[in-house]
Amino acid sequence: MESTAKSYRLATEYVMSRIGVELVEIEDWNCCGATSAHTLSELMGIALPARSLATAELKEPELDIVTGCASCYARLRLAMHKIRTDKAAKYLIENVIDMPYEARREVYNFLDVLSREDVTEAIKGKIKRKLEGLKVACYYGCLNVRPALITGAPDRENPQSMDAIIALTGAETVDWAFKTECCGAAHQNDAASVTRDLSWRILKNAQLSGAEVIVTACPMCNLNLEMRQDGYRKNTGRSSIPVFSVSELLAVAMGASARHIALDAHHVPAAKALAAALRRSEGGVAI
Amino acid sequence: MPVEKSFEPAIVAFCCNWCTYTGADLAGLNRMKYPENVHVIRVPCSGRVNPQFILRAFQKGCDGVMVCGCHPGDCHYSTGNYFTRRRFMIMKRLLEYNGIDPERFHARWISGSEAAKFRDTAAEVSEHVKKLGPNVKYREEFRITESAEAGT
Amino acid sequence: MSRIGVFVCHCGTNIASVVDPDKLIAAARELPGVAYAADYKYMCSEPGQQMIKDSISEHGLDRIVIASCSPRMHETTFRKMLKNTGINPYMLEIANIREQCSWVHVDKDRASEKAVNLMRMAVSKISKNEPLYAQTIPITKKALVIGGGIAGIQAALDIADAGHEVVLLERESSVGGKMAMLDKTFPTLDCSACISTPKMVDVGAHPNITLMTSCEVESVSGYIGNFEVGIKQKARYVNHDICTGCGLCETKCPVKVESEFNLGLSTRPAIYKLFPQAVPSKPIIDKENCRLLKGGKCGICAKLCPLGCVNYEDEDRTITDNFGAIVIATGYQLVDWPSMYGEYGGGRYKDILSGLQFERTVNAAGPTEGHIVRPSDGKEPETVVIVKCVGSRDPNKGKSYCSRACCMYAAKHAHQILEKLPGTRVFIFYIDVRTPGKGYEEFYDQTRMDGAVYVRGRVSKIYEEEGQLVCRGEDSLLGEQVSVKADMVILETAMEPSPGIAELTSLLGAARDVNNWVQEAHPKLRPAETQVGGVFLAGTCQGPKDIPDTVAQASAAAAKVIGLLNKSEMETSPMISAVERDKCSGCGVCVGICPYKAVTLLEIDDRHGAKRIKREVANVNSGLCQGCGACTSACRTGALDLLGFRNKQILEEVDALCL
Amino acid sequence: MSEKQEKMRQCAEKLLRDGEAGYVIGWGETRFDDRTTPIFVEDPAGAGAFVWNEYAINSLAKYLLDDKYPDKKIGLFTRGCESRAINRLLKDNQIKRENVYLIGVPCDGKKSDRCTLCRERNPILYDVLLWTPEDDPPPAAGRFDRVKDIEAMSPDERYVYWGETYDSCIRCYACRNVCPACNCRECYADMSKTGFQGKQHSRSDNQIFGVTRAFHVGDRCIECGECERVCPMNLPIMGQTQKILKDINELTGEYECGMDATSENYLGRFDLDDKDEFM
Repeated sequence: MESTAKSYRLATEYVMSRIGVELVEIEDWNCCGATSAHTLSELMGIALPARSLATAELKEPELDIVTGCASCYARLRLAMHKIRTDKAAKYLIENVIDMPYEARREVYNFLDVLSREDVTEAIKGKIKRKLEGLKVACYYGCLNVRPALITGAPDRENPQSMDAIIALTGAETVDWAFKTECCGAAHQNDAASVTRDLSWRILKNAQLSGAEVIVTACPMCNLNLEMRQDGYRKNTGRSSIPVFSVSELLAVAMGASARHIALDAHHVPAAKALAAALRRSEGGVAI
Repeated sequence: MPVEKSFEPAIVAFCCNWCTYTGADLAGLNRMKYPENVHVIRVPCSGRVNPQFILRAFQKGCDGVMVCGCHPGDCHYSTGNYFTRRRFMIMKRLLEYNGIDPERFHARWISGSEAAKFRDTAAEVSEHVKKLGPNVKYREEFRITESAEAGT
Repeated sequence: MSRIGVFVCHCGTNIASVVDPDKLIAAARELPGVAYAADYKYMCSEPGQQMIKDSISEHGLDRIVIASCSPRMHETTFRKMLKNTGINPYMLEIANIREQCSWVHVDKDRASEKAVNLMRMAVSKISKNEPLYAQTIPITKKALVIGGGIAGIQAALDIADAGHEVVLLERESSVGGKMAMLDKTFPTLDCSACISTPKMVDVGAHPNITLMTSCEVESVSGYIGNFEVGIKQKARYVNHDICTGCGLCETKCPVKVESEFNLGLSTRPAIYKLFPQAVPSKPIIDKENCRLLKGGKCGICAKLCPLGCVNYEDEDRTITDNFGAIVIATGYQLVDWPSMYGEYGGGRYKDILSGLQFERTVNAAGPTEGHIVRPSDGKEPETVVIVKCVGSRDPNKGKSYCSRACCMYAAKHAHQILEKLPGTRVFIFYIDVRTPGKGYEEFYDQTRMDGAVYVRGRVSKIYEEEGQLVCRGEDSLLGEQVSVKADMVILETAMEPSPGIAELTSLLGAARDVNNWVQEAHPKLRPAETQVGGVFLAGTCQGPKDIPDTVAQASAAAAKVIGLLNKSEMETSPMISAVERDKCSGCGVCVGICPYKAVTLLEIDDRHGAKRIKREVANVNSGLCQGCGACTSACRTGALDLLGFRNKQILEEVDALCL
Repeated sequence: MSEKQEKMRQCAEKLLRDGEAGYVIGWGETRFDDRTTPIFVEDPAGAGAFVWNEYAINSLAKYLLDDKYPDKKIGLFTRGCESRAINRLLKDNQIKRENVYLIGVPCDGKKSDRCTLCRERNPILYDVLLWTPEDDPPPAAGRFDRVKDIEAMSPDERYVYWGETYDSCIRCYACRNVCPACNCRECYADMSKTGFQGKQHSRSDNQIFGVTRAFHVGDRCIECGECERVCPMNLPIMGQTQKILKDINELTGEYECGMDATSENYLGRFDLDDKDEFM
């Protein structure tokens, strides 16, 4: 969030401060192990996120936990679920992290928070300009919805929560088939071709379904979809497609300037698509 | 009261004809082994087991009592064992409240195919009851004297 | 004093090698009431039985204890044997010293000791036995068949041909069921309509069959031989007594709604026949969609009808009738795959058809007149993917069971596509190919020869791209991911019980299995009966099956019904609950506990001191009571007792063990 | 006090004079100042015998079973405890509602231990209410406090507790005779050949009686406390039926008997998802 997803962070902070939500960073948090740790050791894969959650429970016992990353969400949520349902696992984990953890508070992903009725209402009140006619493919990523037992997501194949949020900005969401397909995640490090194929497939279906831009809810997804576009263009002869985080679109609609949320930090030129949409709706307001 | 080392408890198991009795027969068919002290009384349904049978068994000198029937939902008579479940959830608590050791009375669901479960349950109950020694609670008095004598 | 005979069976060495028969005999002779004790190698054999019979007359025995194998094995054998002696068949107890003694114990002394205990328990119990006599109940010679699909049709025809009256009840406005929707039947490919419509016409015309369409079962009371069934005749709004089925009314109806029979692939008016060959061949009005019945202005059909059959005032009626036997033949429906398979688009893509929708498509009488075309654009497909086991064999998604008929109709669909559209590429994704049936494997082989490509693996995702359906999946034989761009996809979805089965079975008191299929009385030996006496099973209400199996089971159920109805009265088991009216205070706790509604409160005349009074007591219906005894344990006074398992008999067993 | 008493007498007199009731059951004076006795008044002129004071202790409802088939209605003064007993008898199909005329008399608590745990002073069921309902007092102790005390003991201690209790039992069956839930035509304990109940005066047979009685009435007990009041040996026997009630409360939630005449008894019905410990 500090480097490659800088614009995601800035935009999120912008949106949340506008609607009066205070985000508190968990003190001394650690990596959740993402998609790698649990393939090495199941216990490590749960203990890592459990440690961050236990710390949060200790320091901020009254606060729920929210994460903007699909992978973190899946791991944190699993740790919470495990602690609540498996006494033996709880005992083991508490021993490993050397901290008590009761999982009293919920773990949410960023979309859950944005979909809360009060939050949606607050956002509605802060929208200053519309991204009229911008065709958006909402990409949820696999781990924001899966596994269903852990996430409790109502629809794993065709979720709707982000579509509803994006609709607030005046943009038009397209019906497409790859909302929850895997982007390849950490395989970009060890098996780049796997990630490449997976990401390209997503980009292609979004474009064929009429999308002008893709919106994500995870820095990793964002990265994978964006970074592979040079090759994508050369290989498929298609044009590239800008990829935003959900916060960025909201921030822009709330009036944030490009500089405000570091829109220039994108690999694929991003500002242009938004500017076009803003022009359409407001007759030439610059971003 | 002194307890004989070789104390062999008397255990009675009320088994429904359609599930547990069949399961016990299957245990035989498969030549499974369990202690000799478990004696089955065949009843058509676990719902036929009147709680007063259990009291009588303890009074007459049984050291352990089992009531076994089909799993809930599998009753041959469709709903008999749902009543059994309620009845003995209450009865077991009442017996314990009156001082009967929890290990002396067991209710279990054992289906016609669960021969191994029948064997394991028989062995388990027998083992527990053996540890507890002869039952004196609720026993007719002259029988208490009798077994006390046998113990010395 | 009773004169008990004790007979110990060696069962070859099965018993005698562990349990010492001599010890049993010696112990038996010491027991009060035992007049004679003997052992033999095989008690159940002809000489063994003869030996018991001889001893009965020789020693004047009046009750018999046999220490042998499980009573579940030979109780009936020995009861039958006693029928021809002077002893009542219920003066018999069996000590199970094989399954529950010699086979499960090793230590010979202790096993023998236990065998003695078991024998003593049986001797004690039998001292309290009493002769029991079976009662007879009359039988109403009329059968009710619920469901007018091929199973119900077959069962009704068989019963009617045997000379008994049958009421065939169907929820829809026509009989025919799912078979009427099919195009051709595997493996012979004869046309489904050609073989089923004559049968439909037969049931419509049979003098012994009363056809009741647009009807549902509303209430059931009574018991085997004597059911009273309340049937709801839903309002048809067309007088079928005078309607000739000319069809004029259908032509001008302004309403167009999705046709149920064509599974949404075409439309129908609000006054309609289910399909052209419907039996009875007369229309009904669909009140949900009729403009006039919904409160609007119309009435065109009434004006058109030359005979004045249309009656918008028609109402639901309840008809009550009595039956001796009931056959459940309510069939199946296909699972609602869109709600289960989001990865297949969840119903968003028009060109994904269910197997049954494809049947309608390929059927010459269907919405496309048999042309295989895509619903989206009416074009013939060049590539078709068939996916099997959709909703079946998939406990995570749908049902864990195999839906049985899909392998064959998938092959049939492939064959039909290749036949009608030569050159089409057909891919069939499968888990296994199961073809257990006459000519089935050969048919599957032929389909592959025709050019269908079988890919072993599940389809993980179907999505639309550039006007085609991309089917992604695994070819588990290659170990690779594959992706097929198809123009049409056919999902061979699982069968599940038709809606309303839960309500119907609970009215009838019949059980259902974990998947909601109606439970047969025994999976192998009584496949066409339910546990409820007089209620039988036919076809797919019991589990997925194909047409030959359905018809076979229907005839089996019919044979059972005929067997029952051929008797003028029947014997019931005498081991049922009995009420001692003197003790009964009429509290009624037993009434709610009986699962068969066999116990009711009955008002009787009695005296209270010098006063003549009426008071209520429990009353057991011997036709309904199945002898579970649940009522007896709830009865505080012990006014209810179970014959054959009386309180005192069971307590004798308990006492004997503790002696 | 006397005003209420007067109302009762007037009501009874009118009922009898109008022929509405054949007789009225209430409380009457005895030779002792601190006792009343149930009386049955047929003559309108005798209605002056009814009293209402702090010694009107006996619950009257069970007397209805002595005259189950009356020619005329039976008038009955009905407080909370009587009305719950009547619901019990109605549910158990022992009396007919049209055979009784219930004169509702809200109770102010009487001088009896059984009234200290009372939670229903006002009649739930009546044909006429003679005066305004009383406030229910805060219970003196928790409903199941004493059951909890016994549960806290070890099995052996519990056996000794009940064993010693039943050692004192003289098997007079007064508890049964007064209990509205004990309404069998013939009690199992009076039968000689059932094998369910030994006749010896031994700890074993006494305890079997105690447990069996508890099980027979446990899910129907209205907690009126009459069984303990009439026990000549002062045995705490309602602790048995209350144990069952406590368990039912814990297994399926709020459960109280005699609050209406239609609810099915706990052991006379079931839920598919009842708690199950017998897996």
